[in-house]
Amino acid sequence: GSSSSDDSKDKGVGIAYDVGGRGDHSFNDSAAKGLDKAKAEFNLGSKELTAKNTDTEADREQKLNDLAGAGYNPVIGVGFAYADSVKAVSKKFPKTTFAIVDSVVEGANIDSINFTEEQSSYLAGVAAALKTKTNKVGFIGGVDTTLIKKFAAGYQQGVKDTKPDVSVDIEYITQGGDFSGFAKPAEGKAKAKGMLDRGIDVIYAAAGSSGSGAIEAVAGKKGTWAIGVDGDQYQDKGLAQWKTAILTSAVKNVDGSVYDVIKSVKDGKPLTGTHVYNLKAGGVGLATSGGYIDDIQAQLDAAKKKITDGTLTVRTTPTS
Amino acid sequence: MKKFDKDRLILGLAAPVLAIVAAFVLTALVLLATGKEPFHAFNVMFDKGLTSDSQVFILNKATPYYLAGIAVAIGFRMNLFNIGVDGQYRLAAFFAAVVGGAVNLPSVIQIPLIILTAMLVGAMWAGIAGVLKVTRGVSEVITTIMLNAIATAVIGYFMIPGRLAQLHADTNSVSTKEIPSSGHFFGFDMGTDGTIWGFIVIAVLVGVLYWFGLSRTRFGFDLRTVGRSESAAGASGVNVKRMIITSMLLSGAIAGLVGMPVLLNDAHQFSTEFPAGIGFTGIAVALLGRNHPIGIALAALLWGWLEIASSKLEFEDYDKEIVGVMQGIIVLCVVIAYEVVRRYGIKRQQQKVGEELAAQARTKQEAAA
Amino acid sequence: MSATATPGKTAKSPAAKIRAKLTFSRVLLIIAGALILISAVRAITGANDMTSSGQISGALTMAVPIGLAGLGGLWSERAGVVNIGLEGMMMLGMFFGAWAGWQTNPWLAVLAGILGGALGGLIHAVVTVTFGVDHIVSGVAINILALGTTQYLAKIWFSMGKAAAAGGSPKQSPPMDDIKSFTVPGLSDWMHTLEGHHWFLISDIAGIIGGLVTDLSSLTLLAAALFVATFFVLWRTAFGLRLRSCGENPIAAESLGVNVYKYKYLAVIASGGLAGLGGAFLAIVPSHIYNEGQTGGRGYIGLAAMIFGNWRPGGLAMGAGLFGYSDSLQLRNGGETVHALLLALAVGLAALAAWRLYQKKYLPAVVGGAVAALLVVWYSLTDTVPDQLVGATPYIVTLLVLALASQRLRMPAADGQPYRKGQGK
Amino acid sequence: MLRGTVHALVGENGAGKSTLMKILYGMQRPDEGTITLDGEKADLHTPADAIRLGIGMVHQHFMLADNLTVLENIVLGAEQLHGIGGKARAKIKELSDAYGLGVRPDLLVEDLGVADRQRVEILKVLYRGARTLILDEPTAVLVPQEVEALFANLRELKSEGLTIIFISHKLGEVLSVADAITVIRRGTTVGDADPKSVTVKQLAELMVGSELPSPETRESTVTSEVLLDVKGLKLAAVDAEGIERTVLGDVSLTIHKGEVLGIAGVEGNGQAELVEAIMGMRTPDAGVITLDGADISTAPTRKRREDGIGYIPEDRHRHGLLLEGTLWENRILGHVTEKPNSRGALLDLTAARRDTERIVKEYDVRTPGIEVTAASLSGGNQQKLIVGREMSHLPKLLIAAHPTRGVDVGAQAQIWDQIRQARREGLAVLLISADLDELIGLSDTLRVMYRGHLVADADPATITPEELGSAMTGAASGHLEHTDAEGEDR
Ligand SMILES: Nc1ncnc2c1ncn2[C@@H]1O[C@H](COP(=O)(O)OP(=O)(O)OP(=O)(O)O)[C@@H](O)[C@H]1O
Ligand SMILES: Nc1ncnc2c1ncn2[C@@H]1O[C@H](COP(=O)(O)OP(=O)(O)OP(=O)(O)O)[C@@H](O)[C@H]1O
Ligand SMILES: [Mg+2]
Ligand SMILES: [Mg+2]
Repeated sequence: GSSSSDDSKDKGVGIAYDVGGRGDHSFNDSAAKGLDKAKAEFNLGSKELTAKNTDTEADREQKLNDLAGAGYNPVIGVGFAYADSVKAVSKKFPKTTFAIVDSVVEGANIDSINFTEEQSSYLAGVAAALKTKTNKVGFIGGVDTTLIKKFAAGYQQGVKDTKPDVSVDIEYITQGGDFSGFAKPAEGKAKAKGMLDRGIDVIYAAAGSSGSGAIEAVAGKKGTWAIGVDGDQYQDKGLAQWKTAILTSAVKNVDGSVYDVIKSVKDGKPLTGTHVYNLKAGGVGLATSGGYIDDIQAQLDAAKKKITDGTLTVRTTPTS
Repeated sequence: MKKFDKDRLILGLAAPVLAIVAAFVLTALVLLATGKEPFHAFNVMFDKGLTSDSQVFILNKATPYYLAGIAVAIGFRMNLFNIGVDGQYRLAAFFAAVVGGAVNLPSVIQIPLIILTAMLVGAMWAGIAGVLKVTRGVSEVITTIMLNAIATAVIGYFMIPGRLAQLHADTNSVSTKEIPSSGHFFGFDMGTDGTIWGFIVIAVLVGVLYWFGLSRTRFGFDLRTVGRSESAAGASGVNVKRMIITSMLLSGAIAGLVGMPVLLNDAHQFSTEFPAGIGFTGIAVALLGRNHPIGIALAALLWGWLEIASSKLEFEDYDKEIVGVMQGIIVLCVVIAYEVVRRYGIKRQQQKVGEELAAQARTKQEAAA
Repeated sequence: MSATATPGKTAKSPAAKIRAKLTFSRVLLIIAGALILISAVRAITGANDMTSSGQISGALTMAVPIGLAGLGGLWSERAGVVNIGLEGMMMLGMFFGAWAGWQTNPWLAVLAGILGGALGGLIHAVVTVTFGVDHIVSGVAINILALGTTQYLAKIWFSMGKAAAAGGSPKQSPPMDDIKSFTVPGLSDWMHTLEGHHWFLISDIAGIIGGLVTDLSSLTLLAAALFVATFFVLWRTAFGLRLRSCGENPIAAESLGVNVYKYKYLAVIASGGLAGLGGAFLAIVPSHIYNEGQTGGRGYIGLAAMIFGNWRPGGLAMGAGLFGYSDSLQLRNGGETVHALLLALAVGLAALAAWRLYQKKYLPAVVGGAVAALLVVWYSLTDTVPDQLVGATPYIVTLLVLALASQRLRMPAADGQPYRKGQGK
Repeated sequence: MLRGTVHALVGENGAGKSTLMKILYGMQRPDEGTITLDGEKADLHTPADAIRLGIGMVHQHFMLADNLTVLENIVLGAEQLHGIGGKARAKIKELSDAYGLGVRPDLLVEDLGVADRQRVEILKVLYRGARTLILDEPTAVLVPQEVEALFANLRELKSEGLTIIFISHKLGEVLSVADAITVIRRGTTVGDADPKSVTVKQLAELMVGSELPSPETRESTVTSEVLLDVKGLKLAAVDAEGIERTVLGDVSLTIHKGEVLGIAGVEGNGQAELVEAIMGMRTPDAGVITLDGADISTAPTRKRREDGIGYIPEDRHRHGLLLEGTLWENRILGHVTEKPNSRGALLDLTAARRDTERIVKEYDVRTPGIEVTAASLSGGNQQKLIVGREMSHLPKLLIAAHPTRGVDVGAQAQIWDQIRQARREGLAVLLISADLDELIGLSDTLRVMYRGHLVADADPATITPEELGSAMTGAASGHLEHTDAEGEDR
């Protein structure tokens, strides 16, 4: 049986990724990056587990249970799917620090890590509005989840606030419960091509690996731009062929947040409660690799200032 | 004549045992070929995969697999391939969750209401395939595959805050309204090992009914007749078309139950995280269990064990994907072994019958002489 | 083999032999009719994407893997072996294609993809032909095995070492180079100009031709060639005759000295190779990578397309085209175009209903008419079709088409039946 | 066996004739023994080997692919000779004309009648230049006139120096066409016979080791009570191409209690469909079926069975048995709602098993027990089980389609006895058979079916198979009178 004892020696970091896991070129990868940094710095051990599509609540609890039970601390659940299981398991291991990304979970030993994706997306929208020549921009979401809608909403608002006459098309690759939309590059490409054919010349894709298809399509048409997501996709080796089409990326520093929580446990002052990694705190932002947005940096800074000083609140659901 | 029975039993057991042994050998070879140590891996699977908390996990996993296996097996018994159990149970669980979340009645009404809704929805979705097959001659294999995809779309359409779902701002998840506690199913508390879902009782009941219905009732006889020979069934007086629709409805109704253990014992709501793909597991489980209620149970447990074993393997730094390879090899080996054993059995019986008849004839002749 | 035992048919008089066959000219007529209908609907609704070159080109890209999978199904089923393992064989093709592709070049990816799929075909042949296991059972098992194997190997081969450095992960391979694609220089631009005018019929035809001559991948050309070659090989050569005889009456074939096992093996291996090529196409042309789950049920859709096409290459091409079209449609503009198509569908159904009425088949006529009326009502009350439904368009179309057409279809007589050498009476 | 002769092979059902020929044709491998052809030891592994050695075989059951053309069926496997195109077509025309076979290469085989198919089979063999022809029961489905035409073809072939091995159960035919006869029993040769000196009776005794039973009915038991009345039954079928054709055109018939109504007809003229319509397995377009005064036109098959129709199907493997089911399961088949098989909605397995034991004993089903699968029984024993099952429910009407097909003479006699016995007790029988002797011998009334119509009737007491045969080909209709002028019968 599992022992609920917390006294086994500290073995390092336990991390449970969402479907996709390390190497998804997206936010799981970003979490992995934070883990790697902390491991190198503090010379820690670690154990990484990854969810499957067919996983149930029981599987997720089992994973966290195994990690905590084996003495890993902190135990990090990457992705909102782990919300309930973190809540359940954290009670069994009061001395272990748990972290949950993209969700808010109450608990004395839980660090809830949240990002204001809508804020970075807003900046992406500003950049798009300033760069479009056809006054048509597009957004491709992998799946129409609440989280992805946050990206869409910020982007839409950023565009409209900058240039009200620019139209924003928001489309998703799959709907509802079908999460395959995050892993369909061919479909992402077809969707992007459809947008390009309609005269859209800036496309922001928040679609996991489907986004690479969209970026490729954009790279195939002169004078159009793609905006990446999560990590700095200009630096992504898998996208090196098309990186000159990547205007910027709306970065979400999951790595930083993961690093923070590991460090806090290492320092003996574990983080708990809700932590919002926002624009102000550098939790989200725009990547500047490639230098394609250097010319509009002033406008971007102005927008950023409005958000960080609180004069502008970005919506989290798109208006239709 | 008991002799033939015993032979059958031995032959029946020979196949899966043979297949599982072959699967382990092949898996070991794969592991070796990819530079991993197989014996430690098996050790982990058996040691860590069979601890008491793992046992609870396995039982809970196996419950929906079992129901899915039975749903598929009803079709198989009729020579119908209900590949659509997946769509049927998801759609059923969704609408059952909606209904369960919308009302708050005493448990004795609330729970049956939810279960019946699920069975009804599952049956209707499967029924479409049945009707299309009977009236338009469309292969159920194709229709059920299409219906799986369409079920996803239907759920997607309604799983939008404001339609039949709501948003949890905290956790960023979308789900149906939570089912009130009167709609929660009982469980067996195993202390630190967890809770065994009470729905396992229903699953066992379904298994018993499946066995009894098929082997002891007129209806079951008719159903098996159609599965063995449609033409003979027609000539014997079975309305084959009606039987196809009936069994599709039944299969769908049982499929409707697949999502219930998770819904009533665990999640209490249908969210985007609701497990998908159990219908396909059901196909493997039914094939493995040879459509026999006990066989399916063993297969479901085997599958549950492989799943827990996969996470234990991952913990020991093996690639948990090896379990997928293993599952594939097991199914492939099992279907081959069954067929080989079946043919061998028939041939052997024919030979034996021939020998016995010859012996009888000889003794008769001798007696006459 | 009682099926061959007695001819259960009444001898027909020669006069009864005028067949309502789908001749080439008839097919052309139907295509022309559909084109005019679509053009008209496009002109009325202004849903210009219906026949835009982008839409057509996208449809082609989506259709090719489906068509290749279907072609695989055709080879196999013409030899009497049902192949529901196409999906798994596509996975293998995609995986091995990408594996070879990122390390070498796309043409070796093509080869590796074909070989990978053929390996799946070989397994299916061993299980169904040699061991005599039910074809669907074997196919399902192969799909499970292919999924497990590709996931495991991807984890080992793509997420470590050099592959990881080149952008690989457990779910993805590192990208490979582009394969050559063609654009017919003058024609493409001219068509594009014509298309821009949105003239009735002319712009539609220009859009279609434009879509077919712009940015055409060499693999698409290869796929087209394979369709022609399949027709030629299966219907115009001795080899093809023998292969088809194994699907129609293997015992008769055996009695004439045809090695049925050999042909079944060859057909099923070829089937796997074609499906593998379809999978490799996915990895090479639209995405440059192996991506877990990217086959997305195309193997099954290919099978449906083949049934829709009545087990013939021409029909299959139309079926695959239809699925590719609706796939591309839902990916491009979604709602509005599908919305416009509702009108086209309504008109088509109404015409069909009228034809049924003329034939004095009242029930189908009434049902068809009623559905058409409903569609018109739906069309006029809404502006767009919900995204979720648009996503399901290819599947709904498949169901509708099969429900309408299935009774005119004729599969090979011994398709899916077990065959043992020497079992004939 | 000598070149340029017709050598007949006779023997009981299951004696091993077909098996021997399959070995000769390379389709099965012998355990031991040798085959010598033209002085050389022949090693036959596959039909391809046999074909190469000039052996051709027309199988007992047609070996044709319905959905391929005649040409494709013929050239299949022999494409290296003349290709699959124009040259092959010309060659087929040439052969067809030379032997007067009248084969048209571009028709689909499914559009051909039985006799045409038979000719395609022969042409297939000739096309390969076979010098040794094996014909396994080629006449089973032919009417006498067609048999004559076939024999004319055979004599022609013989005169060209071909060797023909001819298998038939119709001993008269054998004597008329064969130059030499070999009799086999239980897989071994029991003797040779000279067709010039041996009689049918002697030959039969040689075959079975006992006297040949006759299906003759002794006394009439026909009553005046109508049991089955079929009026105006019509059925049209639409084939794959959407062409509508008549399968049953206005069929009416009446069977009284204690009467056996025999229907003669070449297979495929609607007999099977008539039976299926009466059984409720097919829905006719028009017509009324009355059983013992009750209209059962729309009743489902099960109801009709419960009301007292027993059914011995033409194809026992397709319609009569669950091959992989045990004997007792097969005993339940078709009577699952009746005693002793079930009580209410539940099966009564004990009673069903017990009754199966009884049937096995009473009907002399040779089996070691009732737990074995039906597939492991020989054809005759399977048929006895079916007969026993149907008779156990005391039917009012028995529909017997080819009840003795593929059954050896011993079992044949037994089945005939049972039918006669039940008929005496008031059973009405609808008998369909291709065996004209059986038909004439058992029936009280005879009708002839041709192209979906009952075109003629005859008195079984006087009619000869030849006369019946002419009506079966459509050459005669109305009431058939026996004329002594026809000359002596074989
Ligand atoms: N033109 C020809 N003339 C004479 N004999 C030929 C000719 N072509 C082939 N053969 C011989 O006929 C035999 C059968 O050839 P066939 O083409 O049927 O073989 P195969 O295709 O390899 O076998 P199968 O297809 O039956 O498995 C072989 O022995 C071959 O050598
Ligand atoms: N390989 C085999 N091993 C054992 N028994 C066999 C084998 N093949 C056939 N038999 C049996 O041998 C017997 C001979 O069958 P065969 O078909 O040759 O008879 P037949 O003389 O042609 O009879 P019929 O007149 O019915 O055509 C049958 O009982 C058959 O089941
Ligand atoms: Mg025989
Ligand atoms: Mg025979």
